[in-house]
Amino acid sequence: MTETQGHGNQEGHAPGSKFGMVIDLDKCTGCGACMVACMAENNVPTKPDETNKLDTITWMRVFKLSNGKAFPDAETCYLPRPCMHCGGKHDAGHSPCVSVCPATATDYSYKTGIVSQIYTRCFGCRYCMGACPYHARYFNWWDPKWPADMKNYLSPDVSVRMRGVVEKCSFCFHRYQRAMDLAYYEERELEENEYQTACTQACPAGAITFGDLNNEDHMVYKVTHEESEGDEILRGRTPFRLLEELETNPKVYYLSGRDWVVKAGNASVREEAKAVKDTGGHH
Amino acid sequence: MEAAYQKIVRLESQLHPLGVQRAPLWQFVLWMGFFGTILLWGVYAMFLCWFKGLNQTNMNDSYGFALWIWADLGVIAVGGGAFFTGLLRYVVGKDPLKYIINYAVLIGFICYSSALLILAIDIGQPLRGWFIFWHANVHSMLTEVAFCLSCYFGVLCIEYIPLVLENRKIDEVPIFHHTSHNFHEVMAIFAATGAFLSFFHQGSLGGVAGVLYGRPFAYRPEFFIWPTTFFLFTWSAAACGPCFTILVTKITEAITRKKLVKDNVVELLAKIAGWMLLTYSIAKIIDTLYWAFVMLPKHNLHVLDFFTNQSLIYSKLGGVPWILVVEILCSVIPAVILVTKKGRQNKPALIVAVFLGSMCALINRWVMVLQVMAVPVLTFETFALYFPSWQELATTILPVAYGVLLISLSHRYLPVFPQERELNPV
Amino acid sequence: MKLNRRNFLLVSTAGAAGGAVGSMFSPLSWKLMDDSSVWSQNWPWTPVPLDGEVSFEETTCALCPGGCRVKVRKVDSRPVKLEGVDGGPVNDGGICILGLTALQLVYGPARVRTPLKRAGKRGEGKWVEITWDEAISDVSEKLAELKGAGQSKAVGCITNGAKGVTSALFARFMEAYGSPNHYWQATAWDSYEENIQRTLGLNGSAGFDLEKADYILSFGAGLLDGWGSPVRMFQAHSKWRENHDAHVTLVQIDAQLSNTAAKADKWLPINPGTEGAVAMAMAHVIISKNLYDRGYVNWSTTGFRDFFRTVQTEYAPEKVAKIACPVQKPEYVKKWTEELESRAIAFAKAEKPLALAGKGNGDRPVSQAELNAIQSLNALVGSINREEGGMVVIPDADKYPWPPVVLDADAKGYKPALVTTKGRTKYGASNLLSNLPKAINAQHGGLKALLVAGANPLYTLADTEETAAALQKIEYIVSFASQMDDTFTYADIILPDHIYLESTVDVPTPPGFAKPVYGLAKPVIDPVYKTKAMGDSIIEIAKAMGGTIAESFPWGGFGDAMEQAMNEKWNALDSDGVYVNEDFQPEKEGIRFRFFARAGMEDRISLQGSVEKYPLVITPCDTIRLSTGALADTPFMVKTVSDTKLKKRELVVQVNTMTAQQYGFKEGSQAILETPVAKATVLVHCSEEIAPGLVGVPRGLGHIAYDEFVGGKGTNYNTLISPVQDPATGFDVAWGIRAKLT
Amino acid sequence: MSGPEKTQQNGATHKKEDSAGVFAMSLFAAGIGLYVSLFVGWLVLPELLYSKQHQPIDFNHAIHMEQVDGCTDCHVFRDDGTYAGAPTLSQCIDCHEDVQSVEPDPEDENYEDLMKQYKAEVKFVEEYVANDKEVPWLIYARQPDCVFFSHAAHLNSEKFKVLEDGKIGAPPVEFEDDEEPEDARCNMCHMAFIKGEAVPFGEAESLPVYEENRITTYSRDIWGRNFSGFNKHYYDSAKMDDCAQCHNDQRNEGKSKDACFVCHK
Repeated sequence: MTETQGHGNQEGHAPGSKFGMVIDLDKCTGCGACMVACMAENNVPTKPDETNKLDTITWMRVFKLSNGKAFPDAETCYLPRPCMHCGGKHDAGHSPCVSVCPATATDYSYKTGIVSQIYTRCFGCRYCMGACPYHARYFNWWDPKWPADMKNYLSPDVSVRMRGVVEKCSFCFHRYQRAMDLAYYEERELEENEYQTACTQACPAGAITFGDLNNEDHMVYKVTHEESEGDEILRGRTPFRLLEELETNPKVYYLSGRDWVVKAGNASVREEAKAVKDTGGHH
Repeated sequence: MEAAYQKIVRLESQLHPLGVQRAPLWQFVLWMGFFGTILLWGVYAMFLCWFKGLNQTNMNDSYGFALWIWADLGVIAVGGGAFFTGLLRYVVGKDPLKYIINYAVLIGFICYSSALLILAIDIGQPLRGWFIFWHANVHSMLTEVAFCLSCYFGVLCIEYIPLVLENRKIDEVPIFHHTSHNFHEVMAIFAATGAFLSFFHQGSLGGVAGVLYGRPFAYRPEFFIWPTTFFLFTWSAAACGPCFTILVTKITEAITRKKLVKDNVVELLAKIAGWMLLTYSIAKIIDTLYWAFVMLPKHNLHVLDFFTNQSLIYSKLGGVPWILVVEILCSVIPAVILVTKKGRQNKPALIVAVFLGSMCALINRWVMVLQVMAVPVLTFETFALYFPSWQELATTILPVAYGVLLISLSHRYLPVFPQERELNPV
Repeated sequence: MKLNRRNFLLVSTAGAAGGAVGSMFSPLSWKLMDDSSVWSQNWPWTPVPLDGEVSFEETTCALCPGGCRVKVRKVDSRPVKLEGVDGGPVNDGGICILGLTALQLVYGPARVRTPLKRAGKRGEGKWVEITWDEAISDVSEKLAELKGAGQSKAVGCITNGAKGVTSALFARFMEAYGSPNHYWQATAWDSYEENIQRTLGLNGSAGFDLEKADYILSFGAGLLDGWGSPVRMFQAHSKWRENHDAHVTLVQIDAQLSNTAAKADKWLPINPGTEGAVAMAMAHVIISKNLYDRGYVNWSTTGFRDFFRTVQTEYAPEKVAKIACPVQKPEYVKKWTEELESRAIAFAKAEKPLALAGKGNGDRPVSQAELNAIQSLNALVGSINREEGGMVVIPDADKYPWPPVVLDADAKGYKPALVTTKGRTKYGASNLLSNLPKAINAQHGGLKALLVAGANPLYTLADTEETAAALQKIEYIVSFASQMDDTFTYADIILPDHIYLESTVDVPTPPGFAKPVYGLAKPVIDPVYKTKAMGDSIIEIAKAMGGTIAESFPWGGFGDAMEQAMNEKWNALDSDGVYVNEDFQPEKEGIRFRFFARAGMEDRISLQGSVEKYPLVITPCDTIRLSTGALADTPFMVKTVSDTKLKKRELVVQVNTMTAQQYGFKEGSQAILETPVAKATVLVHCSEEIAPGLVGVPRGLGHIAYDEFVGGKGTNYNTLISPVQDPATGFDVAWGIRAKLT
Repeated sequence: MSGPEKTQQNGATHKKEDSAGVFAMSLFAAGIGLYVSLFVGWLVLPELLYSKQHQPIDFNHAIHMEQVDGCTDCHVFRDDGTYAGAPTLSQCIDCHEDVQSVEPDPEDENYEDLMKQYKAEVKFVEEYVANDKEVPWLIYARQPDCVFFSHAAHLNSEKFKVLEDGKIGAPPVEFEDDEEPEDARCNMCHMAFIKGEAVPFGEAESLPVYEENRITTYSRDIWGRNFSGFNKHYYDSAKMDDCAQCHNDQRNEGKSKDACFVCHK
């Protein structure tokens, strides 16, 4: 048993699911469909100027990594970054952000492993943003606006965030709610793959695989557990997570056949201290 | 006109404490008007932030805590003089400090009320600010801060009210007279409570940064259940707060051109502050070394990783992380000055020492807020840069103006300095 | 007790204190505190989306020629999101960044909501709303007036390509009306059509069996930057990555580390414009090493001997390296040449090799010389019309079985088209839109009226100034735009089109797809505004004009014309929305590939500007996040554009760090980018992803119209360059322009 | 006006009796202040805070319940498991394409009630059916946008237990042969408050007045009718705390709260 399998067996909690993601960076082409699918799915607003990437809301953000070498030896790689839904040390639900929120506006679900964010509870202290090393959390600096008739395409499944609160990727939790609604209605259990995130569904490269990391039959389990047969996807590659060394225990795994990409994921294994600094900010 | 003015002057002088000299009314009005204008500017910026939202600031998603939180932590740190002087006076029994305790309380009151005001502007949804109490998450350091801060502010009010009631006119009302008298009787209890509360909220403010285990720059090992920054913050507030109290006292003396507190009182406080600073600097150096040479290497990080990049303030100067050096020097130098009798009796040296001592806390809070935010953690991100907007600057200057106003009013109408009459016979 | 001031103060204080205590025990303070926080949770200005019944309706995305099957998620009648349809023949569940955001085109501020007529001066942006009846009669009267005055050839029409029923209706209208001036802008796919005619003697378009190929040489084709049907390309790329039994190799020959180059197994950097020469050098290697497919070359080609001789004498890799290798350091040139050779050998030895061209996302034509060279590689390895993993020719569809056009005497008379060129093309002058502005400005007759249907020439044509001057000369411009696009600003009357979700649109075989596929978009939502499908508009205009023109349009509406046009495919399209010819076999019998000896270097398209005055070369950067065609980005797409391409309202250009240093620029420096035709203020991004001496300019920015989300951001690449004609076809094949940065 | 010195002199002579008077006056004033603020808080505020609105049609649930089989006959679930809420016009038209009831005879026993029903139906047919216009019902149980509520989960979950009289903390009702009527589940949360009495909606002959909080726009049924915020029954209010309480009591058997994302979206 690996460490992560202890998840969901917390005292007083029934064993649950642990939803996670495997992103194949060798397949990702940086096309941005995941970012936009996420915005369309989750009622994310747009401002007239979104070029300051430090105040633009992109729950799913695609970073461009560079190997830091000069032309023509330069290499680049795209890295989509949703919320990592960290389980914290020993996967006990002590996520960096959840534990610091003073008003319990974000919590960790032991039934799904998902880190929530309740916009109406949040009062905008932004402590969670400081706590998150992945910058996965975004603040609504402005009132959200949908000029012309654009508010007509808003989805009722996700509540619109008011100014002054923090938001982030929810692993499209509303899709789980909808799937569960149907499962309850039909008086049956939820089936694997009935619940998928919008980015997983949209990714034209099929680079994202989403599922229950506790379900031994699911590909994400196989990929993330060495003893299982995840070979088909792995092809000799070892899954890695971002900043694993900090013991945040993220639920998003990455695959890459390129050594420098793997090393860019964690400072502790990087080659040279500054070799992999992004050359140009947001991509 | 002239007659009416004279009448107002006469009436106004009835409110002054007995037997002291106060500046002419017109001077006082001008002074108040000047700072009042600054205050209004800040209030205007404050309302902009409330009605238009935090887009009025230059904060961003990588820089959620910025100037305000630094100001917040800063004023709370230097306001620590109140609880520590109270502790010394009422609990430890350092009697001479009763001649400066009023002023220490007043400065503390200003600092803490400013801190609460800044927090009310800083949060994105001020109308829901009370959720921090109602839906409290006991694991959060900020919750601890909020509870202790509010309670301690209550204590400061209780400590400040008797002083207000001592105003000549108010004191004439028997009920107020008795109230203030009785308050004085039980002040030791409040001082003890205040010290206890302060220990926690100063500490939890340190904890705010120290528990961020996703951010190696801020994260510190746990000591009992608290990160080391918890203790360092409390210790530095206790050390630097009195320095600030002395500094403000000296500034007040300079402006009023009067001696207000006797030297022996100041020296006693300075001596204690000096020893506190000395012990603090030793603890801080040990903590820094442990962080740099034990904690960071675990993540293959180097101290200098955090003091590089485009940001001018942090750029390497010959490979020296100078802000860290300055921070440590600001505790060591004043400590050395203040623990020596010669040092603290030399007036310029004393001023330098209490100034550096105050800066020690401010720089420490700056580093533990702004640099924590600026430093990237993902290897492919860069330092986040930020420069405050005028709205942020105005609302940060607002408490200073407010402090000046409240000190001016208190000094003019309340017997803040018990030794004033003796030192400045009319 | 005396009621003096002090006592009064005391008593009122006591009263207030009592009130304060009371308020603690009454719900007043608590309830109001709670309610005010609840109010902040439900601010009336924060929208609340309406709930309702969710349904999904499938259609075919018609925003690009990609032909993806998509479904729209609706809440009651309100569309809320688009998703890909699993099992779609082109996209199998995938969807691209543009397709995802179609609803912003429907509801966005740039949408034209009703027919409009210009009120102020051109470009002033003043419009009056008119009814559809007024709009149709305004246009038909104006056109009738011109025809009556014998000016029928002075009416022009610009459509978005030759394919599809809507374009065919406009072409038909022009024919019946009697004007030869119907144009569209050629793309790389038009170049391929021309090349197929020249090298294979066939009328058809290029299809590439990329899913099955195992060694792909891409000569600048941005396979993952919007080339072909983008979603299909992403999926093909993923299949290559999954295929670990027989690893598929992608070699990207490109002037910059584009996304495609970054994902390729090998990026071979070259100087832009030398693709043809590099292909010839590879041919040299293949022939020298005797690695070519003798069977195919001997039996299915002509002209090999001449080709052989030219290649052997003039295209030795060492020789080509002199012009093509981007870094002229001896050790690197050696390494580069070896790399070229080894890749050519691997290509020839592979089981299913395939070479392709495309200039970024493929919406810019490729010179015939370059294509000849690249197609020669395919011929050498026998991948033309190969069973699997090769290039196939998708034959042109039959003409729509519509009744013949009725022509009056005027329409029957011969009139030369306004555009003339030395080159010749399959479609005559029609796909030479790039030459139209010059022709109009050349003062011989010009155009009096112009119909712009599904095109945005002011944005997409090189040399914006010239185009603008030409448009300014036209008295009457009719735009059928659904969005307030760049050309819209010059229009006199707008007959706004539906978005495909509101109408019936056919989507012919996507470019590069290896099988004939036909898609049909059907209305899945009711028209949101007072818009009309372009096809219906032109039919109504024709009917209003009466006479032979009306007779040429015998249908009740666009739907009827569509049904008749689709003929035997209609039933399948009507029920499934898509028709795939699974039995398709490319024509092989008697097809011979013709080698062109003069293929590469000699015909290298030279650029405008002198080296002395303009030491740098602008090369365009394509990314799928930026639409470069008639349709601009959507707000969400703009949001994803990197800050190394756009910063606030300024264009960011990519310059090699060394070049930047040479000219004294740092990251983020502001600079003036000057070319022989225009000047622009830009910001410099120091990059290692581009060769020294080049200035990478992102395409797809700098729209002058649209809304605050899309318009006024950066500079349009096309304003900076000017067209350069391919001597063979007359297409604009400029691959850049000389420039300087100051 | 007398100067401060003068007051002081007066104070010296009348100090004692005056201070008693002042004390009494102050006490009295404090009492008045206390009383006024309590009065305003408890009695005036509720009147000011809530707007009272009448439903467009005075729908009679009781009559309709005689015709149908349970709540979900009209308040239907969609095929995807979501709950459709108030019936739409198209559902109503199934029966009410024309006026169904006959105009009552003034001689009738309960003429006034019958007339009221008749008029309501005529209004419905004339104003809405004839114009193909949806009835803008005011939804008592409408939750804010941030809330996700699964009716399917509550109707089908075995963990959901119907408690005696819907009282918080009461024991679960034992149904014979586990034949638990679905209405019993509905009534756990949905009751009509008519003239201060909680009546199951299915038995209500008219619709309660809809009260909307002018500040929050919440229906009063959500925050609760009891102004002090104390509730005895699950149906008394439907705030987050109420949901959390029930989830704690029932779903998690008193062991834990649920994660936020169970009920939020």
